[in-house]
Parts: sequence; structure tokens; C-alpha cells
Amino acid sequence: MSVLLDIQGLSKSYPGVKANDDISFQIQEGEIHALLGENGAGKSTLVKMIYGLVRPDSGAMILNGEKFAPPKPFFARQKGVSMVFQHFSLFEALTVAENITLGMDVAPSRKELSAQIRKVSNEYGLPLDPDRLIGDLSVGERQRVEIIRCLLQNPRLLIMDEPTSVLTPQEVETLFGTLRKLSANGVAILYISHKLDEIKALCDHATVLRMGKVVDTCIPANETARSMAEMMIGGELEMPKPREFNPGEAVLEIKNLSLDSTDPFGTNLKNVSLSLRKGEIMGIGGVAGNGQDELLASLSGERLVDKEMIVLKGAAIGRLGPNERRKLGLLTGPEERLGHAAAPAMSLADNALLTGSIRMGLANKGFLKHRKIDEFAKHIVKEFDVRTPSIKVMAKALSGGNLQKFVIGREVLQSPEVLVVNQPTWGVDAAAAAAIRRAIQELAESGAAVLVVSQDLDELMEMSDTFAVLAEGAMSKPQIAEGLTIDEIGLMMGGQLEGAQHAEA
Amino acid sequence: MDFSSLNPVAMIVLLVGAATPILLAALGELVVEKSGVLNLGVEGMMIIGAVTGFIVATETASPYAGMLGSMVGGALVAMIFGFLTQFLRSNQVATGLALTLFGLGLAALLGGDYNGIKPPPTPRLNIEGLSDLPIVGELLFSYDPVIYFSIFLVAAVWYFLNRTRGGLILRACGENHDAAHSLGYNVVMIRFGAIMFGGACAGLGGAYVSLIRVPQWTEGMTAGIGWIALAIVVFASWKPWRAILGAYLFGGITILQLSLQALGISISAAYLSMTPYIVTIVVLVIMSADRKRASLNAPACLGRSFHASN
Amino acid sequence: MLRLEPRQKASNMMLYFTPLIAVALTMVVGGALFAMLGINPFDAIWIIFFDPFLDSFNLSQLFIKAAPLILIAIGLSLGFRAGVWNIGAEGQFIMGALVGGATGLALWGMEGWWILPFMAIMGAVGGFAWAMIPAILKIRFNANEILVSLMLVYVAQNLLSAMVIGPLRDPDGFNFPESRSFSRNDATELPMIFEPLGLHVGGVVALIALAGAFILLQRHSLGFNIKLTGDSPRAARFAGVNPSIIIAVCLGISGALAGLAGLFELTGPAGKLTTNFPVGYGFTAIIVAFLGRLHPVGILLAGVVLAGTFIGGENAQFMLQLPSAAVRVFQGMLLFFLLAVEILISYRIRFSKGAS
Amino acid sequence: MKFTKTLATAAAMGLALSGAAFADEDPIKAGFIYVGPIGDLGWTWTHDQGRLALEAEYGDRVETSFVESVPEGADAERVMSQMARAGMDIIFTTSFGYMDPTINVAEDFPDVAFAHATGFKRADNVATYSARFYEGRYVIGEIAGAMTETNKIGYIASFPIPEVVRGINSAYLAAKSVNPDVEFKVVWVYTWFDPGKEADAANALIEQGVDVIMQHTDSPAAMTIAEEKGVYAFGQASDMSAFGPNAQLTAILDNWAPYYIDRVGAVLDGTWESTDVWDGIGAGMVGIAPFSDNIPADVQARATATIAAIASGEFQPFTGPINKQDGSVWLAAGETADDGSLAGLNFYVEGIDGELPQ
Repeated sequence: MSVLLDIQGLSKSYPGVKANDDISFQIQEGEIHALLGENGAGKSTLVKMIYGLVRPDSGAMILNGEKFAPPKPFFARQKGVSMVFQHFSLFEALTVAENITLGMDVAPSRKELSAQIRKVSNEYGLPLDPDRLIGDLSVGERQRVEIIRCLLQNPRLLIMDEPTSVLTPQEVETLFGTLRKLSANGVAILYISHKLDEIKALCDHATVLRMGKVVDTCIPANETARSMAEMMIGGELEMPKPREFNPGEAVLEIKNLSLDSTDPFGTNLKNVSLSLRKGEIMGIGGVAGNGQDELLASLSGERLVDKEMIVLKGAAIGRLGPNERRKLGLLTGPEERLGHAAAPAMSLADNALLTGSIRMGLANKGFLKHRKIDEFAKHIVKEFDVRTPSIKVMAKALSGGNLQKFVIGREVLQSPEVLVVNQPTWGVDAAAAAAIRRAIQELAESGAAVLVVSQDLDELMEMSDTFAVLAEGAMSKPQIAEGLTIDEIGLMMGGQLEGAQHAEA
Repeated sequence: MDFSSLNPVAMIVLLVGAATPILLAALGELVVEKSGVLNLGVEGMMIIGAVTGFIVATETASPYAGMLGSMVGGALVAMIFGFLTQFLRSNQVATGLALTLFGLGLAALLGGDYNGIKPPPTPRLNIEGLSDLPIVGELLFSYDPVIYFSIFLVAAVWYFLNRTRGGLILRACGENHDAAHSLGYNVVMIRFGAIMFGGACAGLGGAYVSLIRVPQWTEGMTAGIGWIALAIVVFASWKPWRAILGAYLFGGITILQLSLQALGISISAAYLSMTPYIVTIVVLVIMSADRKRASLNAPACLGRSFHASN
Repeated sequence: MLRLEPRQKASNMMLYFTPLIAVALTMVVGGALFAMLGINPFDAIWIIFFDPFLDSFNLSQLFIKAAPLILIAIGLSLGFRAGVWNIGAEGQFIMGALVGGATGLALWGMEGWWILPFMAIMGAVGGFAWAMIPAILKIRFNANEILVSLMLVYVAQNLLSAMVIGPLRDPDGFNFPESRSFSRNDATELPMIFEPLGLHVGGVVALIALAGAFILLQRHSLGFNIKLTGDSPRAARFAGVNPSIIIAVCLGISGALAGLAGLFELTGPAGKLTTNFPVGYGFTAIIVAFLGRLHPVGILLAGVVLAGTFIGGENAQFMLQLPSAAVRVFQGMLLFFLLAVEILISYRIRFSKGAS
Repeated sequence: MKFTKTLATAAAMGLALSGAAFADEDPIKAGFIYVGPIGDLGWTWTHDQGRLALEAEYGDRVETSFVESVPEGADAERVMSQMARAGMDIIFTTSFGYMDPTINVAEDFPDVAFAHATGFKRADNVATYSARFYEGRYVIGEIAGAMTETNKIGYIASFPIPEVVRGINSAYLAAKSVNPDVEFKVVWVYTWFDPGKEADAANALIEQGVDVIMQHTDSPAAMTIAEEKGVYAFGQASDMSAFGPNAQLTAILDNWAPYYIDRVGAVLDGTWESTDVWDGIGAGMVGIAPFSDNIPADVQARATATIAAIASGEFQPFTGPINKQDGSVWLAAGETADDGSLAGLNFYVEGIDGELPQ
């Protein structure tokens, strides 16, 4: 085996942050190389430099013995470097074939391309219909489109950024099969993840990043998940303490909730039912796009449903709007921080008012109490350790983690009786994620009922008392989370909702 | 009243003439909007095209040079819009309105010395044998070259958008500019190009008014048809062949209401003059009412300004 | 290479400074244009920009011109902040005058202090109702309000023609297509409040609307919801804001204010309904709203400045034989420059080598 | 009205005093306020031609200036006041819609002479002037009636105001007098000036079988279309033969120069007073362009005779018997219409199809 890519002392700074600091390592031909690190460790910046999206401030790369400094992705692809992004670069209103053409620098004719797509996708066990619209595909299928797009260009190095975060366990297995096949064909894979079990199962080598620097390298097979985690965070890993689960009476009941999506590519909710009790944290797993947004919208009051479909403390609230629900104690935290949970160009104080108006008494007959609004915003900033120069800063100026702490804090500090959150720690650094999880757990301990919707199964397993899965708009029966195996969850996520028989909650 | 005196063939010939400037401008705007940009300055670009086309045509004594000039003129003022919205990220709605205002003023200024001049005539198609055929000859082989060009342009725009890689890339920018950027496409330059194309089309549409339809130069002579072109794009659900339908429908109503008056119909002319606008509103409502379909056809990033995040 | 770097916080300094930069740039480029036309640029700019504010007669005309612009722009600014694009204020202006004027004509010959206020209310109702057409079509059928409100301008103009030729024609007017003169009739004449500045009742109402908008935007949750909807419609929905209500409120207020402006124009400066009654206040007000950066105080200043350039532009025409088109180009330029320098508020310009 | 009064009056008094002191040395200043752009080739253009003729006539003794595209209403009032303040001795306000503003401003500037075109309100310092275009329309109506082969004459009309209705009636009576089968097709475009719409209207009329087009709108668009489609048309306000060398039969010419020269002359020698001038062919305010060769000699001869008869006052186009459209009697045999009833004319004469918009 010979060295495919030699990275020599790459550095990149952004105003106020040194994203990459003198990074050096090598990738061999045909190896699966893990790039390991927490959110914010500098993984994304590094791969963007390799792919030509960002230019390094200093340092060099040698690809196959030649100097490699792609000014644009086009040049990287020319040299055989392809990338599958965590957030897909796909166009919902275009077909699979069109999407693939867009990612190729030299595209064959439509007919030929369709044939190639069918051939390559079947060869690697990722069947795809070239004529379908992306919007109609599941997330797993969309990822296949990204991968096939790369494979059609015969890459030497394939970069994969957190590829499994959106897949069901079964889909992950399929993907790994594909990657191993590729590796056997001599394609090197740079695999970015913070999921240690996967890396242990898949990767030949691992480079560990922390705070923009290479801090360690290892052979994952020789390590434990715990030892790698400690390399990542640079300290002892604190295991979460199991919580006691003594649910009280039911506060939120969802009965046969059905809702048509407004998004042409959305998923309709079909007969979702559940009952949430005081002190309970219920985790709802499932791959994105299976009705999570619709469920959140129907609970927040952004979409109205039949009156009896949602019952809060005995009151049918299906037709009440967001603020009336807030008044009754049902608060929600949507997935999208900027542009949904918070208004990007408005100040933190304004964003505190955004949902806090009713329960915190921030307005009197419609007239705003600016002093109280500022106090509430400052309270959130202080309690949730939001790093910001002032509460007059625009929401979009905050980092993802800080803003997420702010929006979760905003709901938690309003002492909800029921809190519904979607992807509470998505794209948030480990410290912030831990703080958010802790706050949610404390809230439950104080007697509130919490519904956590997430695609991160680890997170759900860590936090939840009970667990259910949304698949294609339908929900499995909630079950006691403790003791559920990954296979059982996988079956549930694959849509076989009644397939796994486990202690019902 | 005697409706039999309405000659359908002649009416079609007339409506095609009335519709062509709208069609040209609408096709340009369609491409602009497909790339994700909303340019409300169509009226301003049309009037600039009308005046620059007129000036070049009279100075060179060639209507075709004038048409080229109108496209350059339209594209140049579109560049102002492109520069402001794409590089300085100004609000597209406000900038488009400013473009209309500016265009109307600038055109009047440029055209000051060209009032009352007759431009060189644009010959109509005259194919021995074909153009003289009864009905068919008049319906199909008797127009000026720009009308054939406009129909060719419908096909060309359709082909470009649906059958070429360039068109695919342009649509991709309109659907999801972030994804297009991360695939390495230069969203800003692609949109800038589309805006220039839109300006050239609107300019030619304007020149059609000043060189063929009227033909003379007078201030404000485009008289609001740029706005109609914008409505036609929505009406067409961003599909070129439907734009031709919409433009001809509007042209048809315009001609029909005048013909009805000439027939001596007793509805007050002021009310008849409203009909093209009311029909446009009604059609707009029908086309927009199905939200899911409307949102499927509309470019997802329409009117949103793009800023590369890294 | 120039590079734009986002600021953490909108620059307050730039917020106030950019309009001045825009005005200065317009003077420079506009001056060059005037020089090209063979007109002394210093004289022209003096007459257009300064003279209107220094001469007592010009001052006495200032608010007559500025009041309708301000009143309409205030309404429009609320919608523009919420992303509701009412481009058809001209139509609402006409309908306000038409409905209010028809009311006045129906009550012709009656005396009483209440007649003018009643006409004003009906004028507001007329503009409101006209604006409700795009509002309802938008809410119910998702029809683009820019295009609908604009098409309705043409409809309103034709309706005005039909009315002054038909039912509203002055019976003593030799069949000319004009209504009776409202400004030459005690019961319907708009009172002048402060002559040195040309401030009539409509101007006072504009100032009140200005104050109202200021309070609404700074102090009231409705104003907050409007701003929120403009910044992020989805976040607004999440905050419990009903987008239909925002659309209806924004179009309704702007329509009512445009209607009021139309009625005041009718009973004051214009005097009577004619086919030439609409002179473009509804469109110019869009510029005023943006020039004032959608802020009440900004709109006051922008309205006054733009009114000044109109007055100054006319003066420059007969004093320097400056073509009227040049004045319009000048105004268009002002708006372009303002939009161009706006970026300095939320971005700073950095010089750097290479692209990033 | 109070919108410009007090301050303007004060200013005017100051000006009047200084004006009196230097009256003999300064050139006479004449201001013109136009409703359209001077490049419209129609109404405003003819007035501006008159202004230029005025300059040519008096040279250094007169100074003229103008403001174009002034909206009727408050803006017009302001522009007039500004002009009066700038020391104008006489101001010509050239649109009907300037009537009230002219009266208002004139009250504030008693020493400035005003002349308002086409209106009916006068004051000590406000004169009115207008042209009897219907005389010209009678002449071209006669030609049209003789020239049409389809017996259908198209008429592109702007607004249904007395001025336009007079023209239609006059032209119809003339056409009918030479061709009893003639039929008028009137299209109202509701604009004085919209080339696109005028062109469309001309096309629509031609499609209805019209072979002679008359217009009472300002742009030469219809003439261009007529040339293209091979039908006849008449120039409006000015000679439009450049746009229709074959199509133009003749044109009605607005000629304001004699009036302007006469009135400014009156200011120069101090004899100006408020007058009401409504002149026609006789005084040269309305002219007829040279006839096209396409008009047969006998038709030309008859038209020339009609012109002479009208000019001499021997013949008035509205001479009875004339019935209204509804069949009721308007003018008994031999009766001629008086200026008052002409000024407010709001009905079609018998024989014209279609309804006059009311």
C-alpha cells in the first residue's frame, strides 16, 4: 500500500477562531481512515480544504506524489477526490439523474447516465431509480444519490461526513458493506464521525482532532469506545447516571393524530397516539423526514388538528394556537434554530420575547415591557451559559451551540408542564449538548413531561424513560427504553412497528 | 351587434403582435426567476430597450442593429440590478422597483432628441407562394422576424432549461443555492448571467414596441406591459410554453376589447379597458390556489439573496 | 480583493450615516450628469436639494407635497417590514378619493363640521377595501400580492375615468369629465393648519400616523409580530403569529392610509376628481418608504427630502431648462445608491488577498 | 384657495413694485406650462412650436421658459406660482385641467397676465383661448366621407368630453353630407397619449373594415399603422406625413403662434387685457395641411371651398337641421349652434352608432 494523500501542516483561521492548526497525517490507498473529533474540533474545515471549498492559510497537501492545492471542488474532483456531505447538496425538485449530473464535471448523455446509475447502484447494493424526484426519496435513499454521484466519477479518495447520522441501523449495515467493497477496490475513504462503535467496526486507522489540532492517532480495532472517546474530549469520560423512573399521571395525550403535510415532499401523519406522563421523558426516534416536523407542528400549534386529537390535562387543545397552548403549559422547541426557533436578524432580547411573552408576562395589553424582556433574556443567558457579548446581539451572530442553549433555555425557564423538543443537540458541541441534556432531565425530575424527538439514538437511549419510533408518519407503541437492543430499534425504524415485542410502556 | 364581422384570422394576427413584447419580456424574466432571482424592474428594462433600440436603429438605419442595441441596453441596466442584488445583496423587490423608476427617467432623457422620427421599417416575412396562401399564409407566414424569433425563443428557453446542462445548473441555483454552491457552482455569477439575459429579452421586447408595433419613440410608451410580463411568469408556472399561452391570452383580451368597441358594444369603454387586468388577476388566483402545486413549480429560492457561508 | 464580512450587530453609526453617503454620492454622480447635459451642476444641485428648504414659498409648499408621500409610506413600511409587498398604493389612493369624494357629493349642499371627517372615514374605507382584495386573494388563494395590487391600480384608474365621465361628473361643469370642486366648498374644504410649511390637516394626520407607527413598532406586540414575520415567517408562526392576520393588517393599514391620503389630496391640493387626479404619489411613496429605511423618523425625513427634490426639480426646469426626465433619473439614482450602501450596515468591507 | 395664498401674495407685491420700476429695460418674460412632454408630437409639441415662434418673432425682447409634464392640480398651481414669483409677465397654461389652478394663482398675482387654454373661467388677469378644431374636423370629415370605399370610418377618441364629441359630430355631419351611407366606428382609448393603445385601436378598427381613420389622440401611432395597412388617415395637431407618406390625406394643424405673438405683443405695448379667444380656420389658429395627391381633384376642390366658406364665416359646421342621436331636434333648419351649447356638447348627432360613454 502506498500513500495516497499526505497532509502537511494545514492551518486555517477564521476571525476569532483557529479552526485548523498545523494538521498533518497521511491516508493510504484503499484504507478507511477515520477522522475523529467532537463538534467544533475542526473536522469540517479540514475536509473542506481537501475538497477545495476552503483554501488553507498555510501548509500543503501531496496527492499521489503531486502537489495538491485545489482552488475549487472541480479541481479536487478532477484529481479523484469526492465528498459526500452531511447536509446533502441535493435539489428536491430535480430527479435523481439530474442531481447526479450536477455533481459530475463531465456528464454523459441522459440515457447513458441512467444506465450507469442503475449499473453502479446495483453493483454496490444501493439500488436507485434515476427518474424519481429527490423530494420523493427517503433520507437513506438521498444519501445513496450522493454516494452514487461520487462513485460515477471513479474517485481515488471518498470523503464521507457523518454519513450514518441519518440512517437506520439496517441502512448503516448496507452502507458499510458498500464502503468495504470500495476499499477492496482500492478507493480510500476518509470517514468522519463521532460514533465510536461505527469507527471501531469499519475503520483501519483513525486520526483524532481536538480544538483544531491533531492530538492522537490510533488503530480503532485496538481501542475501546471509551478510550477513543477520551482521546476526543481529552479527559475522563463521565458516564451518565441512570435515572429513576416514577411516572405520574398522564398530562399529554395524543389520540389518532393524522395530519397532511403542507410540504409537497413531506410525510403525512397517520393515526399517531401516545400518552405522556408527569416526570416522563419519552424519546421518539426515527430517520428525518418520517413525520417529525409534522408532529412538532401539530403539537406546537403551528398546524391545527381536530380538537380531540391532542388533550392536555384533560382539555382538548387540537384547535388552539401556539400561544394558547403555551398558556396551558405546553412548550415546544423546533429543530431548526435559525429561522424557526429564533428569528435570525433579531436580537436575543427580541427572541426571548418570541415565545416568552405569555408565560413570562412580557406584555400588557399588547404593550411590551422592555425592562422585563431584557431581564428574561439576561436570565436565559446566565442560567444556560450562553456566550454572547450582550442580549442586543442578533441571533444569527451566535454559534450553533450557544443559540441552541438559548432557545432550549428559553423554553425550560418558562417552567413548562409539557416540553416537546426536536433534535435538541443537533450540530452542537459536546459540552453544550451535555448541558442541554442535563437541563431537560432536571426539568423532568421537577415533574414536567418531556417529549424528545431525535435522530441520535445514542442520545435517546441515554435520556429516555420510554421510547417510540416514527416511521413514514406512523408511530410505534412506546416501550420502556431500558434494555431495548439496537436490532429491535432497527426493526422499528424500518417500519416494522409491531415487529419488536418488548415491555410496553 | 354583428359578431360575424370579427375576423378571427385577423384578430389572431393582431393579438400575436400585441403579445410578442410581453412574451419576450416574460421569457427573460422566467429564466431570471428560475435562477432564483425576482427582478421587478422589467418595465424599466423594457423602456430602456425601447429607447436604445430606437436610437441605434435610426442612427444605423438598420432595425436589426437596433434590436441588438436594445438587447445590449436592456442587459446593461439589468447589470445595475444584478450588481446591487448579487454583489451588494440589496433587497430584490426594492431594487427592482428602483430599476423601473430609473429606467423610465433615463429612457426619457436618452430619447429626448428622437421624438417624432420614423425608424427604419422592419420588413415582414414574405415567402413567395406561402405568404400569399389564404388564411394559412396570413396566420403563419406573414409576421415580422421578431415574432418568429420569440417563438423560437420559447422553444430555445424550454430546451435550455430542460435539456441542457447549463439549464440544469441554472435551475439548481434557483432550487437550492446552498447546495449549488457546495457543488462548486458560482451561484452569484450564474444569477448575474440570468439577470443579463432577462434584461436583454426585456430590452428586445421594448424595441418591438418602439420599432415594430407602434413604431416610434415616445416617453413611457411601454405603458405597464412589463408588469403584465411579470404576471405572465406566475401564470405560466415558470413553464415557457405556458408563457406563450399567457401572453397570447392577454394580447387576445386587449385586442378583443378594442374590437368589441369598434363593433359598437354598449359596455362603457372604461370598464372594457379594465378587463385585461381583471382577467390577469383571476388567472393568477387560479394558478396560485393549489398551494402544493404552486410551491412545486416555483423556484424554491425565488427572491432570497445568497451569501456563501464560507 | 474586496471582501464582505458580516457584523455581529447592525452598525448604528452606519444606520444613520448611509443615507448621507447615498445623498452625497447622488449629488456627485447626478452633478456629473447635469454637467453632461450642459447645465451648471452646482446651480442645479442647489436648486434641487437646498433651495426648497431655504425659500419661504418653497417651504410653504413642502408639506403639501410631502404629506401624502409620508402618509402612504408609513402604511407601506409596515407591510414591507413584514414581507407583504403592497405595490398598489396608487390604486388605493384613487379609491380613497373616489369613495370619499362620492360620499361628499352625496352629501352635497349639507353643512356641518362632520362632513369632512365622515368623508375621510369613507376615504379610508375605500382604500382599505381596495387593499383587502389582494389581502384576501393572498390569504385564501396564495395569489402574489405584488401583482394583484398592481393590476388593481389600472382597474382603479379606469374606474375613476368611468366615474368622472359618468355619475360623479359636475352637473354644472359643461360636461367636462370632472367632479365638483371640493376645495371650493366650505363643508368639504381641507383646512390648512400651518401655512409657512404647507401643513394641512392631511399633514397633521400623517404626523399622527408617524407617531402611531413609531409606538406600534417599538412598543407593541403587533409591531413586534410584523417585524418578526418579515425576518422569519416560520419563527413568527411558531411564536403564534397568524400570517393571514399580518397580511390583512398590513395591507389594511396601508390601504386605509393611502385612501386617506387620496381623500386629503382631493379635498385640499387637487380640489376635484378628474382623470388626471392620480399623479403617482402611491408609487413615489414606495421610494420614500425605502429611503426612510422603513423607519417612521426616516420616512418623515425621506418624505420631506423627496418632496423637496420634486419642488426643486420643477424650479430647475424653468430656471435652468433641466429636462424633467433628468430629475427622475436623479431620484432613481438616489434610491440605487441608498440600496447599494445599505450593505455597510450589516457587513463591513475588508480588503484581502485572494478569494475565500 | 388657501394653499398658496398668503405668502405668494406678499411675494407678488414685492415683485410688482420692482417690476414697475424696471419695466422698460427688461425683456418680457413669458412662461409656458405644459401637461405633456414637449416631445409628444401632439398637443404639447404644438404649443412649444408656438413658443419657439414667439422667440423668433421678438428676439431679445422676449425671454421664454417652460415646465413640461406638470400634473394638473396642486403641482400646476405651485409651478405657476413659482413662475410668477420668478418675474414672468405672462404665463400660458396650456391644459384644460389647469383652469382652477390658473384662477387661484392669478388671484395672488394680479399684475401677472395669465392665459388659459381651452377653459371657460376668466378673471381680470386671466384670458382664455381655444381653437375651433371642429371646423378643421368638418373639412377632414368631408374628405373622409368621399375617400372611403367601405363606407366605414374609424375614429380613435380619447375622453368623452365636449371637445372630442364636437369633433366626432362635426366630422360625421361632414362625411354624411357627401356620402349618405357612411358609418362611424368610434373607439374610446381613455388616454390622450398611449402609442401602443392607439396602434392597437387603429388595428382593431381596420379589422372592422374601416379604410379611413381619424383620431383625437396625440401620437402618430395610428398614422403609422394606417401606412402599414394601406388605409388612409389624418394627421392630428401637426403634419404627420413623415409617419404616413401615403396614408396621410391631410392634417389638422394646431397653430398657436399667431395667438402667442399677438398676446405677447400686447404685453409689450401695454395693451393686454383679458379676452376670450376661440378662433378657428379664419384666424389661422386651425390650419389644414397640404392635400395628399391621393385625394381626387374634385374632392380637393370641394374641401378647398369648404375651408374658404368656414374661414369667411359663411358656413358653420353645426347648421340645422340636425337631430340628436335619439331623434329629438337639436337645431332647426338654418339654425346654427351657439358657443354655449357647443362648449357643453354631450350627445351624438343622429346617425352615429354606439353609445356615448356617460
